[in-house]
Amino acid sequence: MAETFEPKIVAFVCNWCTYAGADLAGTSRTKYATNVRIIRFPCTGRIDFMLLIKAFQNGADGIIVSGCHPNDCHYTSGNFHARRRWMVFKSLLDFMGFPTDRITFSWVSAAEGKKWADLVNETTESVRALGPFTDYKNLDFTQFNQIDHEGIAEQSR
Amino acid sequence: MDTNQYIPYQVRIADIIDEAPLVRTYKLEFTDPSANFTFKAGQFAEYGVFGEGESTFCIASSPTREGYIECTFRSSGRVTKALANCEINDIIGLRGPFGRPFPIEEWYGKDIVFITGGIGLPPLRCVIWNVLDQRSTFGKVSIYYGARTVADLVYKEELDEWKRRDDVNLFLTVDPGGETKDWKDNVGFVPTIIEQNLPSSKNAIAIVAGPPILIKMSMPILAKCGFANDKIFTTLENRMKCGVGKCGHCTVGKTYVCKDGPVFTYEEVLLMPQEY
Amino acid sequence: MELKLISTTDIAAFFDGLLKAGKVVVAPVLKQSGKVFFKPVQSFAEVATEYIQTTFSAKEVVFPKVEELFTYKHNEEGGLDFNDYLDRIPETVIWGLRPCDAAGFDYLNVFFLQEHPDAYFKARYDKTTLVTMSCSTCDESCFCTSVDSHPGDTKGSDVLLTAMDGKYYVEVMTEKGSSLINNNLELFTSTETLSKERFLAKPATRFSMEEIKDRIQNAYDSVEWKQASMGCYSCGACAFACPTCTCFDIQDEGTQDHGKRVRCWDACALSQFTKHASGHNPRKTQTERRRQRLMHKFKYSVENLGIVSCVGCGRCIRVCPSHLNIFENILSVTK
Amino acid sequence: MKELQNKAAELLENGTINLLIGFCEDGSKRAVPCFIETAAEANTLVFNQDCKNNLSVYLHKKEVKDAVKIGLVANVATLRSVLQLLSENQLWSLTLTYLTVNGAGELVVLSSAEELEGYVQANFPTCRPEDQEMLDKLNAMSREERWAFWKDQLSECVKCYACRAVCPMCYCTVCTTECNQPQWIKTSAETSGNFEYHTMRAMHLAGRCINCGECGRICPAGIPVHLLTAQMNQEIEQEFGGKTGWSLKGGYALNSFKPGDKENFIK
Repeated sequence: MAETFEPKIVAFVCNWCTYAGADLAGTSRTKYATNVRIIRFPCTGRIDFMLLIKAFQNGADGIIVSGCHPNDCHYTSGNFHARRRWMVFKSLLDFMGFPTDRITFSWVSAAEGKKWADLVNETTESVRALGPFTDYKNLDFTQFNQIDHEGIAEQSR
Repeated sequence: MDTNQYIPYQVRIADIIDEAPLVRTYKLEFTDPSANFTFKAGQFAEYGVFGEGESTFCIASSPTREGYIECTFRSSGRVTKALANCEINDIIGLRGPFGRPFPIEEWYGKDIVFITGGIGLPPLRCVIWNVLDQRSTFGKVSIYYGARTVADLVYKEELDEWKRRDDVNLFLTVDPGGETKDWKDNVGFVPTIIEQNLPSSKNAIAIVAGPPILIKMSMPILAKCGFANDKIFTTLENRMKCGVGKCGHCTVGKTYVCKDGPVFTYEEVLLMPQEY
Repeated sequence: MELKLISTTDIAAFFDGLLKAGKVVVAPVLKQSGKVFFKPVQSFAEVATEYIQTTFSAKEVVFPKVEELFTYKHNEEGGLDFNDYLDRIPETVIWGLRPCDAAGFDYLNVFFLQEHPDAYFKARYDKTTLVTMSCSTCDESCFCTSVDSHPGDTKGSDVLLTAMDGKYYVEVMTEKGSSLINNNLELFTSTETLSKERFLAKPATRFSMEEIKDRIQNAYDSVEWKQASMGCYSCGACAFACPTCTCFDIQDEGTQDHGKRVRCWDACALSQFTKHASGHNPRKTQTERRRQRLMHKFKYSVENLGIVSCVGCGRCIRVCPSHLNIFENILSVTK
Repeated sequence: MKELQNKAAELLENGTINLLIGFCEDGSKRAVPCFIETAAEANTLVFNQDCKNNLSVYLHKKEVKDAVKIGLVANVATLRSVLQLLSENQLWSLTLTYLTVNGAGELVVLSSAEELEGYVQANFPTCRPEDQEMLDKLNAMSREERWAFWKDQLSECVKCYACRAVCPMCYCTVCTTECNQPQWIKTSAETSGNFEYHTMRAMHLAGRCINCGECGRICPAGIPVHLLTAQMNQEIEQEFGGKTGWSLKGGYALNSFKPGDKENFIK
């Protein structure tokens, strides 16, 4: 496997600010890393923490969560609620030993195309440095299924 | 013979018919022509959408029509919704046939009365066609079938065909309020329609399938007609996972619906705890 | 049946012999939480010695909590390739299970192999040898003597070891057991029949199957079920700890393109167990669900297979969050 | 004990309550939850150190709710969970009477939500020392050590959902674990699925858990799952203030916000 590792980054972004910010980055022809897959939400307040776990489970190496700056929420308070929730969620993951440095939280407004591009580039680089995320995949080794799991996993790719 | 009953056959969706809102019929063909799949009327199978799981329904086509099987389902849960999203030529998994079929051979020469409602017709359709394809071996055939609304009737073309045939008595009905302007058949609940057109119980067999309320309301009427409990057949539906009497989901008391049923006489049903 | 003796000092050598022969040895291991679990072990030193009963039963070896039935993958012809691993199951020895657990295997064997034999169970069971250890201690949850068993019962075991001052009395019950002994024959000496009685625990007899057998027939309609199930929180702990509970769920994990189909334990006490997609639930109250579980153990399995599927290990009593007591329940509903 | 039995009998006799949820001893002398409907049965009641179950969870059970006027024999943790449930607008359809024994061994009868609030605030429990010790130990570990710790622990989970079943705060009629469109939580008890489940559980209880510790105590596999929610509680208390199960108007920390909340983790 001589290929270099290209991290898969999933970005959960709010429709009103960050998505528009990413749009701006696009229309301004700002170049940024292509590793990111953007998923648009109505509001950061709508992003369920289970989505993040599911993203990691399905092979994401890093995650960006981004929305409007405080006081700029289209729905007034969605990002304030989200902020509390992310703080708690981050410390829970940390307490469980999950590598929280793979999750980046950020506020990016519709005018901050440049910030978005930088955010993606920085995150991609930091996740690249961390390497592929394998902790989660390594969880599933059922003790009595003592069989060639790796082999099966390979075949089913 | 492959003894691993958990490995499914692969079947290709050859045709899709929209029967009613959310109800579809799939015609399925085996991708492996050597698959030696034989079944009897009343048996069921596990239909699987890979990545979503398996769901249980009766085989709706008659064993007398070989080379394909058909299934009719209402999209309601995770698997059936995924199944409803399939397209022609998609491959799905099929395990079966499972369960005890209707004892059709024992009915030769007898009158057959079918009573069913809504999505209860598909499990009986295989019996109906089985009987009609061997028409001369049976006595009179009557079918009582109703649905909530005209749109909810399934197999509309076949209903028309049965109606045209003079060797079948078809009593079609829709629930009050469910009729349309050009609806010419009965309006009223199925039990009411049976009462108005009482079948003869002499040398006859009754087969009831449908929602629990239909079964509950039809039984006293059939009893009034003189049907003995062992001459009334029904097919139970329970949540199932394995289909072979192992997983335990379908148990009613000591009975595993999947291997001891799904076809039971009413006499057997009465012996079970009322947990179905 | 062969009878042998082995000295306590040689038992580790016997154990090492099994490992050296390349077998996976699953034995009770004491974990930090103070609970004992069956785990594959690498040396005799890991094996727990002081335990009355393991938390979960040894059924996990032949009926794992999560079992991959097969993996599937789309191939280029548009169909799917299936891959199971029935031929890759290793030779396994379960070491130090209790006679009640072994009796549970007796039931599992009959249940899984009747009518539609279960290929996965069979593949695992055929490669599994049970080296059972008689009980010298018991607690108030144990009631094996009530269900026609006892702490030195050989039912289901391939080899039964009973500790007797400085030595083990070895009862070799089956071919599988013999082959284990024959591989290490120099460690064993032959013996006459010895009486184990003195070295066995004496669990209290709570009832006798003789008296329950008839009275359970009408137990379904007992008014006591409500009281017997009021405390039930509707979790699945009892079923998951039980050596004879066999209910499972089949689930797909993966995408339409590739993934695996697994079966995993399920429990009749969970409210979703019988729930239809339509929302209809045949057993919607806990009373009905608890009744199903107990009636299955003591009545239905007798009618279907001729075996009482409760082995009296007492695990369900130990793990129950509200301390529901199966033998007290059975006594109250058969009053 | 006699006092408790007499009081319970009196309340059942005069119709203040129709049903009493308390503890009695089973054949093996263990304290088990019991449901008493007549004064005559009240003499089986016990209340001692072994009475650990949080009986407030039964208040969600339909058969219990039907009784409407209910007495609850409770320790402080249980009272605290009732208080939190009331603050989440649960249980108001019931008329509840609480029987408890205070630190001095005296019987205390509380018959209104306000009395309950007062009693709980005056006897507010602190984190159990053994839990605090474990939390400190875990927090002192490196991330990798914690991951290894939880991986080892969660591999034992069989998903019996006993932790959910005994939790008075888990009163949803349909749990996320039961949603299968999409399948949020794997049904099978593989470690990754267990990780999802316990993360989900801890998040849904963050700021609501009243630290009764039941989930960890009864876990058949001996997993200290209560540490997850206990840790969450401490973090939330520290960051946002307020205690769970402290007052009738306590609310829920993740349901509210302050503009000045911490955000140093956000770029």
